Amino acid sequence: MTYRVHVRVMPRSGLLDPQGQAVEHALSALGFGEAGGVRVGRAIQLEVAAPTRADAEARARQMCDKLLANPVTEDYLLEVEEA
Amino acid sequence: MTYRVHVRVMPRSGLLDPQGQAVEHALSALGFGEAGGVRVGRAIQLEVAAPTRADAEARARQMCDKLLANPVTEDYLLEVEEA
Amino acid sequence: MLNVAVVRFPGSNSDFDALRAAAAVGANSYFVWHRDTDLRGADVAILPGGFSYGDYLRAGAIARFSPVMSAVQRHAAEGGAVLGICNGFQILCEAHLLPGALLRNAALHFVSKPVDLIIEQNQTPFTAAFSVGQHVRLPVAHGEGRFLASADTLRMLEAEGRVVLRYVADSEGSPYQPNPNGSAAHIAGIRNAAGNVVGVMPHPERADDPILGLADGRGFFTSMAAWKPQPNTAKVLIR
Amino acid sequence: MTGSAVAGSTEAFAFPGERAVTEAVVREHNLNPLEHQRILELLGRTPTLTELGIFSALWSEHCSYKHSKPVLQTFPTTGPQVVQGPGENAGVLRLPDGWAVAFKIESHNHPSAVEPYQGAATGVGGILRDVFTMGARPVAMLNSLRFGPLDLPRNRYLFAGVVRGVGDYGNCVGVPTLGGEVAFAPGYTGNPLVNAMCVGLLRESELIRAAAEGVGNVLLAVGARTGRDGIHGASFASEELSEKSEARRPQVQVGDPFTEKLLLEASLELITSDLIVAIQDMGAAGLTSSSAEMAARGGVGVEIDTGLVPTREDGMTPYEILLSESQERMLVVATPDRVDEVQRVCRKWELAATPIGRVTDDGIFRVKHHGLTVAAIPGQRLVEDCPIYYPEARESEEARVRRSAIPPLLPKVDLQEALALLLDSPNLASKRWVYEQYDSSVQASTVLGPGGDAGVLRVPGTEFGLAVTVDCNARLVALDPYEGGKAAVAEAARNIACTGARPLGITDCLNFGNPERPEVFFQFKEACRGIADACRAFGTPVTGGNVSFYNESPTGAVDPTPTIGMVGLLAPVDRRVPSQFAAEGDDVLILGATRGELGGSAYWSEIRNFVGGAVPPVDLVAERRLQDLLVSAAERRLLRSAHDASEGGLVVALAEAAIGNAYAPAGVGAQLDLTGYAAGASPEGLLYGEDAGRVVISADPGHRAALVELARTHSVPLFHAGRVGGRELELRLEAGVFRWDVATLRRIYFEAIPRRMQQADAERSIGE
Ligand SMILES: Nc1ncnc2c1ncn2[C@@H]1O[C@H](COP(=O)(O)OP(=O)(O)O)[C@@H](O)[C@H]1O
Ligand SMILES: [Mg+2]
Repeated sequence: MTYRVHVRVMPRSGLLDPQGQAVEHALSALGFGEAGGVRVGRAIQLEVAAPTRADAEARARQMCDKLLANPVTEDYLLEVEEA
Repeated sequence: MTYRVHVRVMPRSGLLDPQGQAVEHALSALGFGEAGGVRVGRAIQLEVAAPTRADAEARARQMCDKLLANPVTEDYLLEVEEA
Repeated sequence: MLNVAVVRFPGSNSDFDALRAAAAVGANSYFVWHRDTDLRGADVAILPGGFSYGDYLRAGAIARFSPVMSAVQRHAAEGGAVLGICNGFQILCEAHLLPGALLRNAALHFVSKPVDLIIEQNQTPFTAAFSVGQHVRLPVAHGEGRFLASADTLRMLEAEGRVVLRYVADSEGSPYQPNPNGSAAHIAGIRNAAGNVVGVMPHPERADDPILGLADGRGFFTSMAAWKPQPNTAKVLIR
Repeated sequence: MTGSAVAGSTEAFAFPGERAVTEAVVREHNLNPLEHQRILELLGRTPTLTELGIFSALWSEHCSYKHSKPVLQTFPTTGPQVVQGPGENAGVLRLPDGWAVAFKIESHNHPSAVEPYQGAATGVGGILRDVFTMGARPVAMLNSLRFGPLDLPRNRYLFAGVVRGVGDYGNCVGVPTLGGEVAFAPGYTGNPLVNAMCVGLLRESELIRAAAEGVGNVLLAVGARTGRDGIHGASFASEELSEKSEARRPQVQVGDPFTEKLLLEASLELITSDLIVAIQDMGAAGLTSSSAEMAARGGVGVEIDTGLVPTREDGMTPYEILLSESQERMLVVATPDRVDEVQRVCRKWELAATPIGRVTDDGIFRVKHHGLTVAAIPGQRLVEDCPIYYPEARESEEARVRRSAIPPLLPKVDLQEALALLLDSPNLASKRWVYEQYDSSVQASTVLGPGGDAGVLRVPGTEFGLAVTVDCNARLVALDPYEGGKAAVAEAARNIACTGARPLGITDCLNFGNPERPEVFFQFKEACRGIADACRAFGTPVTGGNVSFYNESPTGAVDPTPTIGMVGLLAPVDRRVPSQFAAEGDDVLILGATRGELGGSAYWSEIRNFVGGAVPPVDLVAERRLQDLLVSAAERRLLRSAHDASEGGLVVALAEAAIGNAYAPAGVGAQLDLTGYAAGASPEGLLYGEDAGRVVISADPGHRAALVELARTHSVPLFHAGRVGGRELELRLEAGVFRWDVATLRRIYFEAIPRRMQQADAERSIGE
């Protein structure tokens, strides 16, 4: 069974996010004053072959802890769906 | 009413994704051979003040078309939730 | 004669520069490949600048897992000297041989120019030839050089004198070329607790000859050439 | 490989499911009736769709030079220093001690108009490959850029994206950018120009040429897999940007500088260890042009099986595989007994090397797909028989009128304020915002980085160095293509000589509009005549280059922009002369004659909103003397600084010398007396005129006598204007005394572009 995993790796809240700030600034310059709290991170999409959804998620977590996210500065979020 | 919008901006399928390739190689080298089809994009998170969820989504789309995504090389996906 | 291993990752691009700069102070410098598993009796290991594995995902994130890195870990644990320059510094952080992380420059531009720095710590294999407080000018060339660590880690680094190199602060009308990337506490280089592992963002190997307009970098290599491996460092570390 | 067709046979079959070749399909492929007719004769039958694709690529302007060949043949291409002239991936010139320099410039205009970041990045990738496939290690990059005015957001977006793309690619591969130019004019809106130049070093003995040889030798595809990117890129580059081309815009090519770096190291290892016969980049028109051109150069045939080419996507047709412009791919020819070795070296660099065909003796360019022959074309004729056109060349009335006109409007500001306005114009202001995004110190050989007249690098292990520059003042070319062409070469040579280096040779990137329009072809022909005359006068042969036509968009044609890339030899390298004032008390001297001609000047366009007038003629003999003087003065170490007066004239040159290096704590002023200089020139013309052939130098007063004598023997006019010192640039004229605070000028000069780009920084934050 293969599952599609969507990972969102975001700068840890509280940490300065210059890219988010720049985007927010640009948005309001473009007339989107209603947008705020912009954060920019990484979106990673992958397929994982695993017997169960739970296994797929567990493995994906290991991938994040080991490689996909930097524990010092980033938090990550997982979504698993059937591919 | 403010809504939290999650945007996922991904390289358009068919286009080379060198970063996705590199990550996929690294994962299998780390023993995650079950991972495949890796694509790496940007995750953008923002709050949008709008009367209704539909308005929030509509505005967010405009933001993507104007600034957040590159129409030539990227596709985007929106999720809107109440903040 | 001092043996200096320059570690080549796919995507390293300052490997030849580091090799040359080490040889220029009389060291026996040679390349070690990312797939190698030992450093061939190196006294010093240099992780050069570049874009290892394209710097995809995060600078240094993938290189950190190269086979050669366990040899570097061992070398460091045994008290051998390690210098990470730019991408090498990023790799050392990703490998947790040094604390903190190097993030995208605050201005979001790649930045290539000479900057002015202050030597904060000369108790390292690579800065002994300088005096503390001395100003030096070195080139930087990076897109992800903004040093960041938790408040505790920053406090610890300062308290233990582990900040090796600091950019001069950006102050109106100052004649200096200031912090180019928004690093916390203007940190440009740090060392580990034992002092044998050093990471710096600027490029001393590109500034070791007057013909290049900058020569302050040479001190890093003359320091290295004069450095004697301390046999007791290993114990210190193990304790 | 499956059993090959009968030698010499040109029988070919339609690939299952491919469209029939109708008139409409032929037109779609940008082939006109004459060319179609030529194809039918050449084959003796109707082409298969695959063959039609092959012809449309190789007979596109980009690959065939069908409108430019006869003109290009008028360039001087020989000289004692020439090792390799035009026709190879890059030109090669001889250096001391068995060294040689390979260099080339390429345009990537249309891809950059569509996708600035990837367009620029892949442009850099392509020119790098052109150089290292000669066996040269790239040691310097330059880039020449043109955009519409920065007050339009789209132009800011293109500018920011292109600069980021150029930087990210070159920075990652690890080649320092030592120079370039950027200019902004309305004509480039919608059709920016992105020209990238690469300079590489090799041992002359290790030069390798891209000629397939040896019947039975194996063709290998090395590097990235083949995807559907950029199909028809070559023909796309050969038409005007329009709604129509928007629609058939090829899939964007994405660059991977990491793979490029591996390709670079692998290629150099293959070449220096003598493992291969030939190597070529799969650039424009990808596998098709690389294989067909290599075969034609070697006078042999080739047989490829596209079924063997590693692809990124399933179900790619031979048509797609042949025309894909996926990046970071090479075609390598090796003897059968070396194939394993080649693959081992490539594996070491984590690259695939896949046999896809072989060299044949029947001269046929034959393509199979899993054995089925889908194309069989006489190879030589495929490459050489494209019709050549001799379009009509006629200068437009409008251009003639503009040249004899004078400014209708009064100056916006007085002569004093004009300098500040000029230094604030993005065309004249410091390009620091650009070149600080490019690694200029990697390889630890940069002697003079961006910010001066030319970049200078040392050749490690030797005493000598190279000076490199790219130049073109398109405003002059637009007004007077012949003088403008001369001026571009003259400025490049002056920039090289200012550093103390001797000009060696050029590469050119000829960016023009639609050659089928008589006024455009006139510009092209005349500009090339000017370039050829200047190169002859300077002894700097043309070693290669690139023609980019059809630089037009719905908003109009670009200014004709023949960018000149030049290299010079500086021996020994420690003679290098910077372009900024260095020491208080030094003499300030002006070399060359000032008549005060304002035609085509930045002053007229910026201060009087007028682009026109007669372009100051370039006296090639005087220019050559000036170059010789600068070189021998540097040889004898008489100079502290030298800076050429180009855009903005004498005062801007003086101001730039005073403003100083971007990283110096401050600039330094000068007290100058120009009363009695250039009698007959108006104050306007004296200050801001753009007469060619002038250089501002500074020197230790102790050397004045020697310099005066040297100028006399070279019969170059020399005027002692005053001294370096103080905080002000002070200029005494009969018309009165002008004073500018250097610190203020410095701020204006360095802030002009960053100020305008602040908004764009957010746009730039998008994308890795
Ligand atoms: N696109 C660019 N890339 C790198 N350097 C550049 C670029 N544009 C301008 N420069 C540098 O800025 C300086 C000024 O450029 P330019 O005004 O063209 O000088 P000049 O008029 O003497 O040719 C030169 O050193 C040039 O190399
Ligand atoms: Mg120039």
